[in-house]
Amino acid sequence: MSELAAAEHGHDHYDPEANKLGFWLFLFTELLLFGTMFIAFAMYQDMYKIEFIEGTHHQNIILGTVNTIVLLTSSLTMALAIQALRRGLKTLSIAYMAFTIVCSAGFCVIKFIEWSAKYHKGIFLLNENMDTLPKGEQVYYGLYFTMTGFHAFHVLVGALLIIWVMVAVAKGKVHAKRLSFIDNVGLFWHLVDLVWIFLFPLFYLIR
Amino acid sequence: MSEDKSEHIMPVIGYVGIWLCLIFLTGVTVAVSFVDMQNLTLFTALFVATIKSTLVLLYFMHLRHDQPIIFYMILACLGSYAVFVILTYSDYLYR
Amino acid sequence: MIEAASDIAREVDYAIIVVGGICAVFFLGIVAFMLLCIFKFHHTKTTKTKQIHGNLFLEITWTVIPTILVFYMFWVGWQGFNKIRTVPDDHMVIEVVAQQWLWNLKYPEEDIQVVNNFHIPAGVPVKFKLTSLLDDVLHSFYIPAFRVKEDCVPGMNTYIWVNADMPKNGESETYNMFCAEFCGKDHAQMIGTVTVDSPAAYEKWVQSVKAEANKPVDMKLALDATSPEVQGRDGETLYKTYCVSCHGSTGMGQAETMVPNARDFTNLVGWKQGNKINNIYETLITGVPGTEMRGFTSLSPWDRFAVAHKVASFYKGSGRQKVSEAEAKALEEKYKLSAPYEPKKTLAIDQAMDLLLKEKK
Amino acid sequence: MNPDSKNFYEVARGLTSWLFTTDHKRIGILYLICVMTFFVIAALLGITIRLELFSSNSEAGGSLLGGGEIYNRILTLHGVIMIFLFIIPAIPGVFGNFFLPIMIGAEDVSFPRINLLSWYCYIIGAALALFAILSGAIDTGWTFYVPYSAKTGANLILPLSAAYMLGWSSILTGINFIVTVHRLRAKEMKMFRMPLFVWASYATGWIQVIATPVVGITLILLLLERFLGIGIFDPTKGGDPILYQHMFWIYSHPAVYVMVLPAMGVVSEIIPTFSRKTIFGYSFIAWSTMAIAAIGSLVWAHHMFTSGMADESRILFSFLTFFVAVPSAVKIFNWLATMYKGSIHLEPPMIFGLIFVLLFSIGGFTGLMNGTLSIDIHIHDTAFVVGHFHYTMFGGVGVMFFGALLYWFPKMFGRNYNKKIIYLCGFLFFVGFNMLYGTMKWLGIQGMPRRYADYVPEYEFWNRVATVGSWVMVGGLFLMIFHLLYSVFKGSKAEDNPWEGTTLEWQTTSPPPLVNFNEPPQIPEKPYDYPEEVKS
Repeated sequence: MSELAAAEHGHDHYDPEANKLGFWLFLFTELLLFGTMFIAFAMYQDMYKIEFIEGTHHQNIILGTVNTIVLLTSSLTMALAIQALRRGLKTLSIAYMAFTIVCSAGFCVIKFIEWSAKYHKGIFLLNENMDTLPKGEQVYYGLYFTMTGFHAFHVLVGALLIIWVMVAVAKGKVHAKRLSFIDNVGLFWHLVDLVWIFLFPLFYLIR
Repeated sequence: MSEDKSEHIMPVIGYVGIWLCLIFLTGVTVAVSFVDMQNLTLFTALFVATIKSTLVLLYFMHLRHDQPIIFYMILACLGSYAVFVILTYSDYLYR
Repeated sequence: MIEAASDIAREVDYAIIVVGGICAVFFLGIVAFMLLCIFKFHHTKTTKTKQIHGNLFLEITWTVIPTILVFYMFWVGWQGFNKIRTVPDDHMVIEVVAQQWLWNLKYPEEDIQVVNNFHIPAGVPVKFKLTSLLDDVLHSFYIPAFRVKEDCVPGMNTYIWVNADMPKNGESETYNMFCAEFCGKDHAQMIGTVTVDSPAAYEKWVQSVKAEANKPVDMKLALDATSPEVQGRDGETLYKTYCVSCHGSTGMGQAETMVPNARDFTNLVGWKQGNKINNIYETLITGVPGTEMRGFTSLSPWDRFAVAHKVASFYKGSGRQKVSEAEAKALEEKYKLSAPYEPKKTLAIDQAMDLLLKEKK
Repeated sequence: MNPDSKNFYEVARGLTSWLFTTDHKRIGILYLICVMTFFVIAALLGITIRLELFSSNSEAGGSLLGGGEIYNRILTLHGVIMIFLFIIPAIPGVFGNFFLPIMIGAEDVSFPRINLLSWYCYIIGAALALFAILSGAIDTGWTFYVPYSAKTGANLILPLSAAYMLGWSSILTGINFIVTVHRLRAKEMKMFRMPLFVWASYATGWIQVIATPVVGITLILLLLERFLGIGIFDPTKGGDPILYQHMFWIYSHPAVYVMVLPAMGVVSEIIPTFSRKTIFGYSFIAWSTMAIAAIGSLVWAHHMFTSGMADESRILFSFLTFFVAVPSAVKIFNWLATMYKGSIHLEPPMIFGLIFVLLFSIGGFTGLMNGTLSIDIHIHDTAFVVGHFHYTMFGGVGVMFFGALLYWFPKMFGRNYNKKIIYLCGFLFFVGFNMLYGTMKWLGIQGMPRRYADYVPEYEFWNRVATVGSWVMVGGLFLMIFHLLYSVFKGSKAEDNPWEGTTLEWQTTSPPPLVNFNEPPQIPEKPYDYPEEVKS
């Protein structure tokens, strides 16, 4: 303890449990961030039941379902990537992660298709056509674009993080004995999945 | 400080099984949404979503094999969130 | 304590005394005990200490006693609150629509509208239905003498009620009324007065407001700024109530008041809806769509002309065109200005709000 | 003491050694410099508000600032800076960072680099806030209520992003504290042997993590509302302004416990130390800390009793609100009982601790009046609430921030200050404080609304008293700040344990070495262990 020569980075030791705990606490903030928007959704759903159902009828349920499956699959491959690395299978792990990124790209593309379809129908933020809709529907679309937008943003950030981890694994900085980074990115990715599990039925299925 | 416990490694088949469950539940919830059930629609949709998220939490996010403290922390977090929802709703219910 | 002018006000004062009294007793106890410790156990007096780690009995006692007391306080507050929120059946209604920064008060039963300063009869429960203009901001209707307050929320209806005491002089008594929810620049000027009248005085007041508001308009006199009818209306004061917060006391608008896009009355260029007296008159009803300018529907026609002339007076040149015969006629017909008074059906408050908004659009 | 061991100031010098430090003590000092600066700025703004209110505008020359426009901006800045840049980060940022690891016998927090990041978030937030001041400031009040905040012409993006960044700073600090307490306690340091300040910081950490994101997203939604018109808070599109208030207060009410819990933690350190007596009811205080954190999250809508919320909901929230009073009362009784049969030393930190107990009790008691439904309908949104808020936040947290600074000053800087000057400052502060905020409560009962740039002439006399009080109070405070600043450089050298404290920070040198302890500290069985016969 009294070794002063060890400069300040000397404090920095690897503690996977602390890392996990800290990252979970961070995930709580993400949960509550989305949770707050869900509160807004729930209250307005209660106030404008009919308008919200009307809004749901304009959603493309097939694209929504496909997107759900894509995201669930990416979650699986991410979990498998971590499991592979834990067993020391570096190449397999990288391959799984590459597949995860492909899935996330697919998710974003489908999302883009959905949004642009709405855009062409004149349903978009700042579009004058929106003012002609009934009050509750305007709120529905406001929430739809905000919440799915936030979620898509998280997908993008998650994909970038996975790319980062891939590089770290390839360079050997993250390996079977030092898993915190990939573990935590995995947790983040599953959280993104978790949020979608609730977004999907609320925006597409309550008919 | 870094007591790296030999952690439980779930086999690949286990993960795939969970994934199949999730896909199946997605199918169920989509199918059910075409049935007109009035007030139950919201409830079933949320119920299925809760099961799905529990699966993700327990297996993909390893909660089942982690230290219990994380589990309790999540309970605390979700508990406070539930309270936020209920108390906010108390306003909208009576307004 | 300020004057309490209703039963509810006295009820609230009673609660303040009860809760405040309990708190004061506890606070004095805390101070006394603290002083006792400081003097008795000061280190110059004693170096012997007794290391007490706790005492379950004491802990439970001083958990349970405050719990019981706060329950009691809650109960006191709840009882008072129930009285504040339960309106007796035989009440009269006043509809309040707040906007930045004045109060429109509408008496549907009497069919009159006033701004900021209003009267209520003593001994009659009065329910105030509160809201703000749909595209306005939050305000809060607060009369300290009655100890009541409630926010005016755009798109929502809230209420309070009062049952005022008979004025001490048997005639009328005036109290302050404030906006208590922060609403912007002139929040502190959004104040008015409520005058509690004896029934006779109240009836007299209603009649005088009615007579004012429904005086038929002679277009010729109305369009002449120097006519005694226009001069007799205090255009200066009306301007201060309705216009000064955005357009300023010299009429310079944006240049003077920091309100973006507020019209400068001292030049004639760029008036969106025309700058003749009849145009100004109409703008005072409809507002200017897409801007902060609102219609002021509670102005009486004569007062509206007085305001229009006041606004016009800021331009000192001679470039303003006269209103033609035809235009005067059109205005007269559109708003039935010369028709004698007929009691009209009143609108429900939310309809009125929607109308106001539609007019703006 | 190891003679050749350097303290943490001496191991490295130069600006970069501070800006890129990961040492929790240095980060604490960085926070101290920042929060002090902003405290002075915001206090000056507060003085300006009081000057404007010195006389009613109906008199000639009555308006100093020329009306509501500028007044509202100054009022908002005073609130935003005091809340987001001073009170919230003050005690956790400075003393939590500096002493939490030392008190549990750790070398540092769990994530030193994230700790530094949290300071940078704070600095970015502060820079945005300063930039907002220069670009004209906003006039919405620190609560940013919609629809006004969605409509006002002022530039909202800067202050809102400032608040957002400061939220992140707060979250990161909270995460660090929780993980540090769970992972880095010294071996014998059981949870129920931790000093109460650590308990308070731990509970605070939880509120920061759970509640702060709520306001973060609320502010983002408000920005989206302004720039993209999403309609969530816009009544013309079907939005509900009251939902904003719910979302805002879900965070901002627990935030007052983020502020006040650490202050209570500091009092729980100071009172046993200066009574030379173990704390009375350790576990009750620890549990009441957690109870306040938990119950405090359930009571937010008592800020909305006149907002147009459902009546049933108001009753429910009033009921819940009263429960927060109980653990707070338990704490106060325990502190008083701790003084009983001790050997009391009225050193400056103890004086501030007692001022805290007095002012915070008044704040708490008037809080009960606010919580009582019928009374609140009358005094809501009046000067009474402003007075109440300042009694708890300033008389409570602000006082204890200075109390903590006086208590740990010798440890942090290795210097002493002149006690006589501090006694004088404490006296001026106490008198001025009550003149200022006590008067405000009286004005509120008389019905003077808050956030008024002007008032009807009836209220003039008491407003003048309040303004004079503000001069006395700020005079005392500024004198203290300048004296402490002077003492940092010129004070006499301090001992390692000037107050005969028993917690771990007093076992190390003043100031501590980089790794906090030169020899492994002795972990006591009980955190405040005093003998029955103490030195005079």
